[in-house]
Amino acid sequence: MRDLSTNKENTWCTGCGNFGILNAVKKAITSMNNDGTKLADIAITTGIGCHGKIFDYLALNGIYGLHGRGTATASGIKLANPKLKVISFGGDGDSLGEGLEHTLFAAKRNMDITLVLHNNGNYGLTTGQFSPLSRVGYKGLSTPSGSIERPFRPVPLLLEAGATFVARGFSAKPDHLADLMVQAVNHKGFSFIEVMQPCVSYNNNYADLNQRIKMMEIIPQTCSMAIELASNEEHVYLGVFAKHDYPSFHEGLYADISPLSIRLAREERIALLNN
Amino acid sequence: MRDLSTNKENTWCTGCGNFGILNAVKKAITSMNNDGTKLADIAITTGIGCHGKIFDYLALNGIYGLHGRGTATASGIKLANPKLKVISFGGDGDSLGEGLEHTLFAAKRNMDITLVLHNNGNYGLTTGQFSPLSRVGYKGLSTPSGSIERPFRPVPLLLEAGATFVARGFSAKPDHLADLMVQAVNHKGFSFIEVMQPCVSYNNNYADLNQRIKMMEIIPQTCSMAIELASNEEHVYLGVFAKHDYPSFHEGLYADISPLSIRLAREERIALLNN
Amino acid sequence: MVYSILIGGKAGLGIKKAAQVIATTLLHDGWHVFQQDDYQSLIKGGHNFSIVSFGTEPVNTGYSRVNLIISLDKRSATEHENDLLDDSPGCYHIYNADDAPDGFADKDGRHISIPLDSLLKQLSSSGSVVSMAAIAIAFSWLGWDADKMQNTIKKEYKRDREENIQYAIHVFSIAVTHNINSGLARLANHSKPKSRLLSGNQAIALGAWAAGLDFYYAYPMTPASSILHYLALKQSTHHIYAIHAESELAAANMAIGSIVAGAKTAVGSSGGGFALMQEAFSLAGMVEAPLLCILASRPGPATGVSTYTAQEDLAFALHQGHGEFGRVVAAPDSIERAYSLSAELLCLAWEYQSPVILLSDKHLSESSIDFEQFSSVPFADDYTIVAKDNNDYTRYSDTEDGVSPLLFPGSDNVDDGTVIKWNSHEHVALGLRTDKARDMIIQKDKRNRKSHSLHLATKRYKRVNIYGDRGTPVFAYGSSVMELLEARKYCRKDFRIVSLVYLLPFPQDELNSFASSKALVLEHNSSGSFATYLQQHLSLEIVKRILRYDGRPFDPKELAVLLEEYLDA
Amino acid sequence: MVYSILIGGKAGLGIKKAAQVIATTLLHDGWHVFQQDDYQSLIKGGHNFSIVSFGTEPVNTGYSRVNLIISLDKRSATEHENDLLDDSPGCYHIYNADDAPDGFADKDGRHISIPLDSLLKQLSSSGSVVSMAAIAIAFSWLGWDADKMQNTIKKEYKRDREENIQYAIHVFSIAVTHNINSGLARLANHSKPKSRLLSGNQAIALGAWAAGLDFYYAYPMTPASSILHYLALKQSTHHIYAIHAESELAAANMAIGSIVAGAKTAVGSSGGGFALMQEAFSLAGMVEAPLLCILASRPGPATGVSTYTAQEDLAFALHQGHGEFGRVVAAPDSIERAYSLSAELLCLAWEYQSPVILLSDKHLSESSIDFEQFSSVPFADDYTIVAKDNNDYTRYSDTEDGVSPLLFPGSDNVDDGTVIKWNSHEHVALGLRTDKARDMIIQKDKRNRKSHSLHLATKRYKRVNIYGDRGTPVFAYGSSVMELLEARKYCRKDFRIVSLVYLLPFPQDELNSFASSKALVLEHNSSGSFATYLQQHLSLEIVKRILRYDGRPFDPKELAVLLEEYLDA
Ligand SMILES: Cc1ncc(C[n+]2csc(CCOP(=O)(O)OP(=O)(O)O)c2C)c(N)n1
Ligand SMILES: Cc1ncc(C[n+]2csc(CCOP(=O)(O)OP(=O)(O)O)c2C)c(N)n1
Ligand code: SF4
Ligand code: SF4
Ligand SMILES: [Mg+2]
Ligand SMILES: [Mg+2]
Repeated sequence: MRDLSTNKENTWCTGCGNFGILNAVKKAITSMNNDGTKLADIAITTGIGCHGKIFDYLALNGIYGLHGRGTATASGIKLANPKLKVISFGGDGDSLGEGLEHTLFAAKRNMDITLVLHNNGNYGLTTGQFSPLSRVGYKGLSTPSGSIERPFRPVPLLLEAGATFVARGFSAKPDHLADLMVQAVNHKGFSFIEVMQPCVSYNNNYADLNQRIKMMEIIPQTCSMAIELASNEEHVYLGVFAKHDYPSFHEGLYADISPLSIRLAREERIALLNN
Repeated sequence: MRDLSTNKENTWCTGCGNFGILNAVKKAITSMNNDGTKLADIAITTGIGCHGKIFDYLALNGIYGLHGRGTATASGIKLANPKLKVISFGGDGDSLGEGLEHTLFAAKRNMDITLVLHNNGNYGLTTGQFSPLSRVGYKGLSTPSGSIERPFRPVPLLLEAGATFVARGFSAKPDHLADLMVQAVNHKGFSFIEVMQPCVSYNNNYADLNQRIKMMEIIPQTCSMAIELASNEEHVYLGVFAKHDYPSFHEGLYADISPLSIRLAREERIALLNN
Repeated sequence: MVYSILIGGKAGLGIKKAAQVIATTLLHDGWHVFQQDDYQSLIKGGHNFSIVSFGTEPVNTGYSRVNLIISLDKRSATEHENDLLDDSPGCYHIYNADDAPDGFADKDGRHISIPLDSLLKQLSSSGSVVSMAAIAIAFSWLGWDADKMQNTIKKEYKRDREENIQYAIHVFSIAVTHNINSGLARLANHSKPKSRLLSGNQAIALGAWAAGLDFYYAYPMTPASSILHYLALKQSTHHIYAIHAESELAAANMAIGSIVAGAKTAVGSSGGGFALMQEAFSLAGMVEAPLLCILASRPGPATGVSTYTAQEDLAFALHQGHGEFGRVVAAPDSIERAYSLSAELLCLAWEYQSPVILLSDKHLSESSIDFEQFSSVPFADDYTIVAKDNNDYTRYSDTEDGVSPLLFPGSDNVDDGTVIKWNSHEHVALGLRTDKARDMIIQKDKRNRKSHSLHLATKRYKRVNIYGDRGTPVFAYGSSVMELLEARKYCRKDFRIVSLVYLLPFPQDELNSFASSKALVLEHNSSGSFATYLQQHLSLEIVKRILRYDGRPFDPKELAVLLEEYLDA
Repeated sequence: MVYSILIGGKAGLGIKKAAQVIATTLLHDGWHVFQQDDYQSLIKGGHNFSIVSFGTEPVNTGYSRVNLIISLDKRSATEHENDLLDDSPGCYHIYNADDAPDGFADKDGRHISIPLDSLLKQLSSSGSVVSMAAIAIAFSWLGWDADKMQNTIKKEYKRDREENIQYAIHVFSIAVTHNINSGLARLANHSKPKSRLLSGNQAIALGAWAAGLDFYYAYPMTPASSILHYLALKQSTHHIYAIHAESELAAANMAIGSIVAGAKTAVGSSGGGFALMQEAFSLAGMVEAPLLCILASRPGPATGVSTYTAQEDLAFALHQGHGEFGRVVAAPDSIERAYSLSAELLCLAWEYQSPVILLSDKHLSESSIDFEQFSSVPFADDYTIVAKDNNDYTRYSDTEDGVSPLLFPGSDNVDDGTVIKWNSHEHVALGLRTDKARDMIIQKDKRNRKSHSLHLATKRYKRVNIYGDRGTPVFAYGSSVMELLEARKYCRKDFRIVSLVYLLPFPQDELNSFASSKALVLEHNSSGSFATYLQQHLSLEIVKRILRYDGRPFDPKELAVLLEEYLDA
């Protein structure tokens, strides 16, 4: 397989959790490629934020779109060409703030794409403001006396919205994360991975996370068990919280047809119109 | 108390559930007024849709804003003058489609406003397209072969987002609904009422609802019980699903100060600047 | 001669449909027709009315003073009491005796009442078929027979067929006794059974589709919604996918995603929804996405007046989206032109990888005409066959005309060596982000050259229509041109209609000859933004800006009177 | 004479802060200063640099060719190697011996290396205080003593105080041995301890606040974010509430909600975020909400180049929002003017219940100058005292100047009999929705009259600044004016700077005298949108459009050379 790197200078802070995510992606893609997925059949989308820079560091097709709209562009790509494996990288500000609506609707539709959420608990790129996942009391430039909003709980929220594959990984466990990514991408339907990602500059929770993580060996049997584990205050559970089968949106729309492959030709169109 | 009606011609379809909601609002306001709430201290906001027309039929202060932004304008009103009781009327397309983000963030912040969701399972005003709450298979003009999306579950979704008062009423039970409204408005924090509202033109589920409704006498003890009741397939439970205490956003922001009442005068401002 | 029928009554009674049935029957008989619908933002009740105007020549807009009024309720009888033409014979106002205004009576033998509701009750019907009365009355007035009426109803109405027919026959027979036959002869040898009624939005939808459209993303908003509805219906036959997204922001960003994957894609909305697409519109400019945007206007600002017409969004369309990037803005001046223009714009978008805007308005989008034949229109290249070895491919290669070759992930000519990267940041040729001064200049220059190429390319199409060959030029665009065309039939003074179909780039070549002329301008807004735009490019002496901003189209004869006044001035 | 110090190195080292400390010390000594910061969209690493230019006269923009360069790393040494002025004595490039480019050596006695990292390691520090070296070197170059340096560091840095000082003293002593004293004398009797460093965004924030601002809603976006950050810090002292909303759409709609409740409210963003506010901006037009919008531009389209400067959004600002409604667009041409303009705009917005746009750009918003005294600025009426009996109150009463009285729910002068209704639909005076033709005309006319009143009212402020009294007019707005003012110091040919502070309404009266003149135009974009706008209103003969679109401000001397060339042409 060819190199997945680009010649773009990496501008993440030394020690940033994004490096681990990048590694995991490369591992996951390599493994999928070994299993027969062509690189040409992968497309990525990103939001804007530190997380979004992963676009520039991956020699993969795709679009570095607008802040918050990554799952929308990903959905559009998938619908036009269902053969593509579409992976969207989002930030917590990006996918659960500005773009919350698209994230939840992609889940609701069971759109067959994967959202990798870089949960660093703040807006890294714009200098550390609080995010929808920041804890109460988080001090950032827009909340100098501490945030007064409770964070969303991404795993339960996405489950409630309709995601059919929900998992959590940790940027410091790239092998585990890579494995989750492969599972997520191969899952038919909307897959969501919350990645716990320390931000060394504004929210360095590496040590804390490292000590609180706990691996789940099996998928919790019920949704309420999944929610309980996901929102456990003591431990940060990693692994797959839920996975179930449900038809994905594009199948509902056009079954196993690939829309661009059955396009009518110019003359056919005019003929049909005048019919 | 003065009349709450306006001289605006009512243009809801005969038999529309919105009439019941309007009645309930008038009852609720009357009761609150009897209990000492001044009409001058109430403000309403609405989205755009059949539900939004309630704005024109109520002689109450407020703003008939943009489609989907009702909770955002309501939040802005509340923050500027916390003395006001702010009630927002939203449609299912409005508050859970176009404006989903604002709805969930108002809940997350525990903004001290009330959202009355007119759940008629479709976009009434724009001629019956499917909505985020339409069932799979719903046929509307944009989904002529039936919707392929699963509906959101508003009660669990709002609970997950952080609403501290969550209830469900029925437009055909205006007394019960009025009572829920009074409770909701008096609740300190974000209160949400899903109102089951038949749309006689596009989604006439009156008979079905009427037969499936079941009153809850008490608030379910746990959140998971609440969710189970709210999403019960057989019965449509009415009543309060959850109510808990949590500081509301404006209290977190400025405690019990009223921001406009402590405005600095012109000279004070210049003096402070040159200090 | 043009004749008009107006049907008025409550929303929810099927008035528009009845008018469509009448219009369709007329056009099959060889008449040219124009149907326009005046409705409010409500589902049942209120007051709606539809007008069908028809003649032996093409009819370009509807008439509000008419030959036949059918009032299904009291409100209609009152509102339209004065809308009967008084200079023509055979004009009647048939109103509902059971729901008539107090003291409303047949003053002059032209106001005739029929007890439409009680007739209906006699048949113990549900009441939803009262619009059949309109069909019956119109057929009787047109001198058509009951058989034709029965066949028509059978063909056009699937539900309550028997009830409908029974009621219609009943009303028809009463109408006949009133002897309201207009005396209009059936057109000899002009039967056009292949003709069909086509609305502006259908024309827009089909034009884009004929040029290769694959996907349409939208969130419903009047008066653009019917594009979504129409295309959604065509999925299985036309292989077009119309997606109702969670919001306009979603629609526009999903659309750009589909374009990245190689699909011909359009979005559509009215002003408010289009305002929500502006960040994505700017994205299309930066990533060079050929996004066809349909902007169907209604009176603004904000929610405005949802079901009426206006031309308030010209400046908005010309300057939308933050930052600098090229675009084309064009407005069809007829329903036929909407079809071809929509195709042209999709092609321009793809050839020059740029966003384009088709600007319409409620009057054009939602009115209908007779339409016979879909002409062959330009077809957008699918760009799937490019150089074989794509391993050095760069999305934004710096070319002379500014157009960089397109490749799509997952398509047959793309292999694992190719990397296709689109980027909303300023970027280098490969599509990676940059903030370097030199790179910024290269790509901005490239895009500017492309925009120039795009603008030049518009010259291959008919950008300006000039109707007439003498007299003062009257400038207009969009549905205002339709009004002028129809008004010209009644104007004793010569004038030329100068219709700008392409608005951006400004069609300077075609218009230079008008420099320094005295001119009139007609538009549906209160600021005269089109006149201002014209004056920025042409040194016109605008004698009068005819501005209408009450949401209603002009009656052509009324407009003719106005024009004569100003042409004399 | 103007002198400049450049500090370059990796992001995250505190370079901007070090420059601020130097600038602040300079201004307390009586110097006029200008600080500008060039940084990338990253948090640590990359290459940032800050420039402090100072002189005895006001300095209007920074210089990129400088007297002292302090390079903290290799990249800075390379990038700025040629940025040293060669025509002035006492110019030095001090670079880090431990992180220097290969073969980089002191060619001419002006490039001097100090082992900044190893000195730091000797003190076994964390390394985050390397920017202290910049302060030490600058102080030494400025001829200031170690005591002053110690006191300054003590005052300005809260953390790692001891380490900082120890390191600074170390570096200072080495710098002194290199004898790099610039020979700049301390300004006699010009000490201005009350002077402070003020950025454009701070000026904007404080101007609006001085005029009565209560709430600010935003979603962070460079280069507007620092308004949010700054105001958030001021909550307890200034009683201003700065809310970071979930999106720009939320911010704008929340803002309008707060206005409905009577709060003076502003929003701010850059182009992409402002694009997302467009539906709400149009809402402000319809409901007549006095919304102050701050639009701080960066290169576009789309995400563009997030941390650099541009003036690409003029047409966007002028024509934003669907539908027709009045507005004011104005751009400060200096940081001082940003303060007063922001106040003026808030007042105009409230007096005429209209949205207004303050257009800025990264260079103006994020650069800083010395600022001594906050002048008294206009103050926005709080409209709480209106007629006693408000029971006949109608929100949109039809008045001669188009301005309808305001009342706010919950305020003291409002009782239960009052009904205050704002409406995004077209409405009647009471604020109830309408779709009637007559009502539409009434309210549109009212709003148009109001817009006219608003436009007239702008005349009470200084809409145009003309600097100089002879020579070719050079037109500009925003930070381009700052560049011209500084360039004028070096230009041997006379020219006048014509600075449009108010852009909409076009300040025709003030500019008529320039009709038919030859002129130059300077702006930071590639399309010349400002020049185009000027030509739409004035028959100028534009000899040259000086367009820069690489995101960087001009060096004033470089610009002077360009100007001379074009002034000669
Ligand atoms: C419409 C819009 N608003 C604001 C911004 C500015 N912006 C860029 S990234 C960002 C937030 C980043 O936070 P997050 O999504 O959590 O990403 P992170 O940097 O933490 O990875 C913001 C507000 C933007 N690019 N576009
Ligand atoms: C930005 C925007 N997009 C679209 C519309 C058109 N629109 C008006 S109401 C509506 C949907 C109404 O559905 P819902 O919110 O469920 O209200 P209902 O009519 O069912 O009460 C839409 C799409 C609009 N007014 N604004
Ligand atoms: S700011 Fe945080 S998230 Fe961004 S690159 Fe640095 S460490 Fe990573
Ligand atoms: S369309 Fe439905 S929701 Fe709207 S007024 Fe009619 S019945 Fe009510
Ligand atoms: Mg983040
Ligand atoms: Mg609804």
